[in-house]
Amino acid sequence: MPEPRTGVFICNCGTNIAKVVDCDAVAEAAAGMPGVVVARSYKYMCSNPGQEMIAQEIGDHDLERVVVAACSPRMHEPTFRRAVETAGLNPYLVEMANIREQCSWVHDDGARATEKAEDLVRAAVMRVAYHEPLERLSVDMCPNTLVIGGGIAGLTAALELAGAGKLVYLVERQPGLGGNVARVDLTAPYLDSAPDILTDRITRVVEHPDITVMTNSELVRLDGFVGNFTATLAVNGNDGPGEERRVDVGSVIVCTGYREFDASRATHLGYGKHPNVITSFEFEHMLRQGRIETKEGRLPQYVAIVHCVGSRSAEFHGYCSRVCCMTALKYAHEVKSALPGSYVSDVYVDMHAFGKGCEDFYRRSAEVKTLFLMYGKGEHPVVRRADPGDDCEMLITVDEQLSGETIELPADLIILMVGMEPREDAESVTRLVNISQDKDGWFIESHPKLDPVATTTDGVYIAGACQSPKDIPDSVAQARAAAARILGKIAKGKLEIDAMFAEIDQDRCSGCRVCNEICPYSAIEFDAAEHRSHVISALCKACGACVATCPSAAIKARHFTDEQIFAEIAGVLG
Amino acid sequence: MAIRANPKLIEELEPYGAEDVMKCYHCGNCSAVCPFSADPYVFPRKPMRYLQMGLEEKLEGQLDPWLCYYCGECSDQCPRDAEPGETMMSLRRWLTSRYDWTGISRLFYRSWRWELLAILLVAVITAVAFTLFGMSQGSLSDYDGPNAFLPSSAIHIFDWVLAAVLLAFLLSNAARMWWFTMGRDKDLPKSPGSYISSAWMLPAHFLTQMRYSQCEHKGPWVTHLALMLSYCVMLVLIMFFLAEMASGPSVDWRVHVLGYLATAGLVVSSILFLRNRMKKSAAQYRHSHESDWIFLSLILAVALTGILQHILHRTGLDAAANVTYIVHLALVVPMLALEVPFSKWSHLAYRPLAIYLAQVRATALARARRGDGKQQPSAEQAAPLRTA
Amino acid sequence: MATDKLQIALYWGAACGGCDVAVLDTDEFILDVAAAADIRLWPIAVDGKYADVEAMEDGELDLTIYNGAVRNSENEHIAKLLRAKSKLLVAFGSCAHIGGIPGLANLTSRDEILTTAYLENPSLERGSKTLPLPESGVNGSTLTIPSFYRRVYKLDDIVPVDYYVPGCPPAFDQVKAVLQAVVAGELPAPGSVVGASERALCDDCPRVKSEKRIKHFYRPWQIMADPDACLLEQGILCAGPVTRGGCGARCPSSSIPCRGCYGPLDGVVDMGAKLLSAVVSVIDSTDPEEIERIIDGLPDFTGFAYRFSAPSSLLQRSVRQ
Amino acid sequence: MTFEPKIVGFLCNWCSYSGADLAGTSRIHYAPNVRVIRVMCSARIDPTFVIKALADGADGVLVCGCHPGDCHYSEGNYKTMRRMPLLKRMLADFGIEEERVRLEWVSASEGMRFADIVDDMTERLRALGPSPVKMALAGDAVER
Repeated sequence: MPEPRTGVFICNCGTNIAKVVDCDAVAEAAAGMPGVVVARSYKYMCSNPGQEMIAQEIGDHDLERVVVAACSPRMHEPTFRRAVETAGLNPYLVEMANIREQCSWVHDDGARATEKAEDLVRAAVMRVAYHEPLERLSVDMCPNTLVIGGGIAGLTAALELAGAGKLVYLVERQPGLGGNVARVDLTAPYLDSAPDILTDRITRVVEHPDITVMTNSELVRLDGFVGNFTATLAVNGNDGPGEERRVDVGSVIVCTGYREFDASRATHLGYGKHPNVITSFEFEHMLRQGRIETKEGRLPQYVAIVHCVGSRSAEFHGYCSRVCCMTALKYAHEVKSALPGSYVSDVYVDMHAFGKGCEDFYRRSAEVKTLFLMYGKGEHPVVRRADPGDDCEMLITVDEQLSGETIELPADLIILMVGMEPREDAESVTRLVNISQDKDGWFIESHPKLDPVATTTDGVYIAGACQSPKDIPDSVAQARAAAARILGKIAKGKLEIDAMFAEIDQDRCSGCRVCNEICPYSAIEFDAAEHRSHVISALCKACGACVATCPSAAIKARHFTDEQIFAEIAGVLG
Repeated sequence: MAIRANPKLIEELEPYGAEDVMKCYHCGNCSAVCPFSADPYVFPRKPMRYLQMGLEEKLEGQLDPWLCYYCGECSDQCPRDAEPGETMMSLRRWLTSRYDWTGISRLFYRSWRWELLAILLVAVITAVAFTLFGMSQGSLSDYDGPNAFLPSSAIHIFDWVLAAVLLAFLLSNAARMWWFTMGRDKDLPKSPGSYISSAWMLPAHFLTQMRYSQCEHKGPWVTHLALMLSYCVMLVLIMFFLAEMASGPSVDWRVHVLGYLATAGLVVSSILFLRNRMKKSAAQYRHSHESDWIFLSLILAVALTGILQHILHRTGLDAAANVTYIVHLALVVPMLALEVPFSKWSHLAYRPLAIYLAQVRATALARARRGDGKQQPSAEQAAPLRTA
Repeated sequence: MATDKLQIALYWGAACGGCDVAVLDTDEFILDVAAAADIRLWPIAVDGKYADVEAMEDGELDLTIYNGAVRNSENEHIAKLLRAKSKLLVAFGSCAHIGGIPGLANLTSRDEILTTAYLENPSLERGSKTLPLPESGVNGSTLTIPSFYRRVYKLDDIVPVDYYVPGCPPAFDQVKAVLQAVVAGELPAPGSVVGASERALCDDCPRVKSEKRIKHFYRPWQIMADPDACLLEQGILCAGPVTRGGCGARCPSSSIPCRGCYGPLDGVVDMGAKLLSAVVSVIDSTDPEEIERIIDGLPDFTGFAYRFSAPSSLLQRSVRQ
Repeated sequence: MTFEPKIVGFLCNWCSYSGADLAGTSRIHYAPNVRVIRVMCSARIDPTFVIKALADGADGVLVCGCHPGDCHYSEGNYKTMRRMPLLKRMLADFGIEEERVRLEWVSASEGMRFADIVDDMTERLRALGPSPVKMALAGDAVER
């Protein structure tokens, strides 16, 4: 076993660690571990003096490896990597032992916590002995971008990128641009006209010299990796045979949007059975035609709006579709202003009015005397035809939560606020661009809070409702965020690729191809002539699945090698 | 069994003052802040919900509005300005019109013009009738004595007749109230015993308004009690000691000391209420229905004409006193004949009655729950009318 | 016995004799060996007694080719003896290298083996309760036989080994190569595996490999395998990917899946675990119940995965003793 | 003194390790018997690691990954899902009790779940006693 000169630094984290773990005892134990030449305990290792101490000790003791026993590496690993780097050590020659989140904060028995901390430090000491200095890779960044989807998010992203002078290819499956926003009349909560918002953008996109718009077209293949993708597009594929076109792009923004829930699945609501039960999009169409009427051409006296159709239910989708509440309130306003004598009721599970201006809008909707009825999450309103003597056409039975009564609500026109769901082709898109879907089918972002538009595939971004139900402002914000991320990378010109990736020892690969199917990112390429597999490092995400699978131990996970982990196992077990 | 919602009902309630109820989004702050809201009478939220949805029969059966004294805390706390206190007030107005089988109450509450017209009409008829009566048997210059223009013996008889008529109206309306809130509900057996054992509440709450005193601000209770007691004292004086009251010009201190106090109470409290309503000094005074103004103005006018008449008589200006008496009667009669059975004054009867019935009902409910074996009733349920 | 001829010994421990046959299978090459070397001990072919070996000086032998595992006290004694007398000790064949087929005994226990062999074997004389004992009294004297160990050891568990020649048995070319290297004095790095590839068997296997997705496992006799495609892809369990090449891929070329006799590659610490990982990672299912059903198609996977390597695995043996 | 089992935990960086960190930030206390080794994905957990831990003296091995369908690397945890059942069968053939190796899905938000799992496993291993593996291997060196 190699025994490089190692320094161990034990952080007290104020008293966060020291009040449970005897840090001095851990330092003492560490001093006796293989290769350790210095072991120190200090109040705050992440502080400037703490980091300087590490740098100082590296110089004083010619340290080749550093172990920091402190918080979770998910917290401060970058900090300590920078710290050792300033002292001239390769940043990958540091290893952390998590003695705070996974020791002092979760145990109260000081002796046993100290014993555990020693084990964790020993594991780190033994592991770091096998660390290798790693260098990050650098590749060129192609400044062109492929935008998939011509809805509000795609249009916005394209304009943003083209506005910075970059080439954009915009592909849209439909014959026209605009997406779902093109089907909407006014927008909530400020009642701006959706066509006004959209028309201007479409015109600018179509006329922009740096944007190539391809409608009736779709992506059929994406090869390469961040900064260096080749996209194969089927252009005008819907009209006849179509032609195949290849474009080089550095980044891809997926803005494929959503589709509305199929209301006929919620059978109790009678969509498709009662002609005057319509979906929100059908009502939008009615609004755009300028006349609210029943199928028989009469003006409705009672208009009922049923929220959460397909959303927030155990039966269909558990999530909230986010835009329907405000859209429903918008309908209340529009109905009340078009038909002042009418009665509007909103049947909802919960009123979600979280956006800017939305709570005011909700209040105003109550002020125009909209009747709000609440039903339970596990329940559903039932629509039936009214009896001959009734002054309405239909009746909705609701177990009303705020009164505890079962209510029959009269209705002449029922609008179903159909929720959003992932498009039927979402899964094929994920395969094409190598991103993932969550359990509901929405595309998964890199980090839900800190990296909301990137994905786990470098260079592929998501914006708009394909990521989760979203309103126009959020979609636009995401589109612009994705564009900004890309412009930042283009501005740098070169891309750094993390030093952590898998590599296949060509002298040991037998070409058995067991690993080929394992890689979720298709980062493993098989060279048929040489009968060898190799990893495209820019595509590799360093999950290590192939490493654990390779029967020849020919694949090495940089920074997570077998030797390193074996040493760690031996270390924790004393 | 599903109940049919009636989105139109709210339109019927609006003239009664329920203009803001649709703003309510049922946070429940109102019920939380109310010192009286407790199971099984959770208000104002629950009656507001019934009203929003237009559950007419449920609303008719509600005693809850009468358990509210409109201290205004709920309206102050409401985040939506849905005016729960005023909604309860409007429900009381609406319920009054529902209890009243003649439809007059509904007419008055929905149109102040009708109410005013009716008052004027009754006032004119009263004035004309009493003038003709006076001229037919007495002298305008005699206030009392054998030649009195309006002899107290005759007026006394008139008072008792009027009282009987009013009582008939009131009792029949109260019976309807009982039917809506108690009798109609066959599912809940009410024991005759609890009707008897709770009967003390009727006079007690009528005379002391002890629940009102448990509201956070005591001022309104004092003023209200003063007005009510003054009215009652004056009623007793007039019904039983009219002769002593009318005789003069000397002052009969045995009765007049009470008369002065009552008059002062009436004047001061009605002025205070009027001032508060004009200044909109608190939540409960922010929204004044026309019936409120009419009622308070009538009280004040009655008191003032009474005082004037009294002074004129004592100063020997009998003719002027008699004219004032006619005016006084022209105000008193509509006040009693119209306000007591058909408008605001009726709450004098309905509120204590509601408190009493609520107690009976709650006892029955507690017994029913106990009988179900589902849960042991808490002390609160056993005596569910919450006192703060 | 001063001579410039190579002094060599061949010995079998717990072995089937196949390795000795493999040496003999070198045909007339064995005559060249005989010409170039004095075979001092080779129980299967040449006369020679343990006492002769015990009489040798340490290091007198140039080379010992030891095949078979270490199963009993005799194996251990001779292994130690030959180690002392020999300059080079070669672990020859799977058994000496990694434990071999006898090593499969490590998945069971000594008691179970003795019970099966001496008490429950249907071919035993009815009522026989005879168990072999290290010492037994016969007619007043004491008869000793080697004691049967609790488990099987590979050779280097007992003595340091200089070279390993894998295979069950090693292929002819390997045998020849080893002997020639010794004769020529061209020795590889100590401790290395001689006469085998640095890559897995798949490198030699002529079958065409493509991406693997397995929905069902088959025993070789259950399907007509495509003669040109990778057996594993067809659901036939094959140890090829995890096994060192060098044998010429004789089994898969004959439509027999590799059984792993050449042992693991450098860097593989546990052959069975690696085979497991490789084989099930490519199962085409994400449903736990379906996965269980699919692996039900791998009866005695442990026996297959450690067919030759149980004593050299991380766990070495079953703990049921 | 009661026997305190030593558990080696292999946790994926994105879900389970974050979940264990969350148990820390939420100050959820659990048994100090687990020693966590971080890997980027549960798919990196070579069955060899589990066996190695047992051979090196662990009384139990806990393998945690993202819930099925939630893998940071799309489908890494499915590999783990496939490996563990056969590994368990294999360990059973070596006479190792089933409870010594456990596979659990722990998301980044399930700090409480992680703590519960560790406590439960510690409890079960305490009842089961020390792992026979290390003893067996040490015994072989002394007595053949």
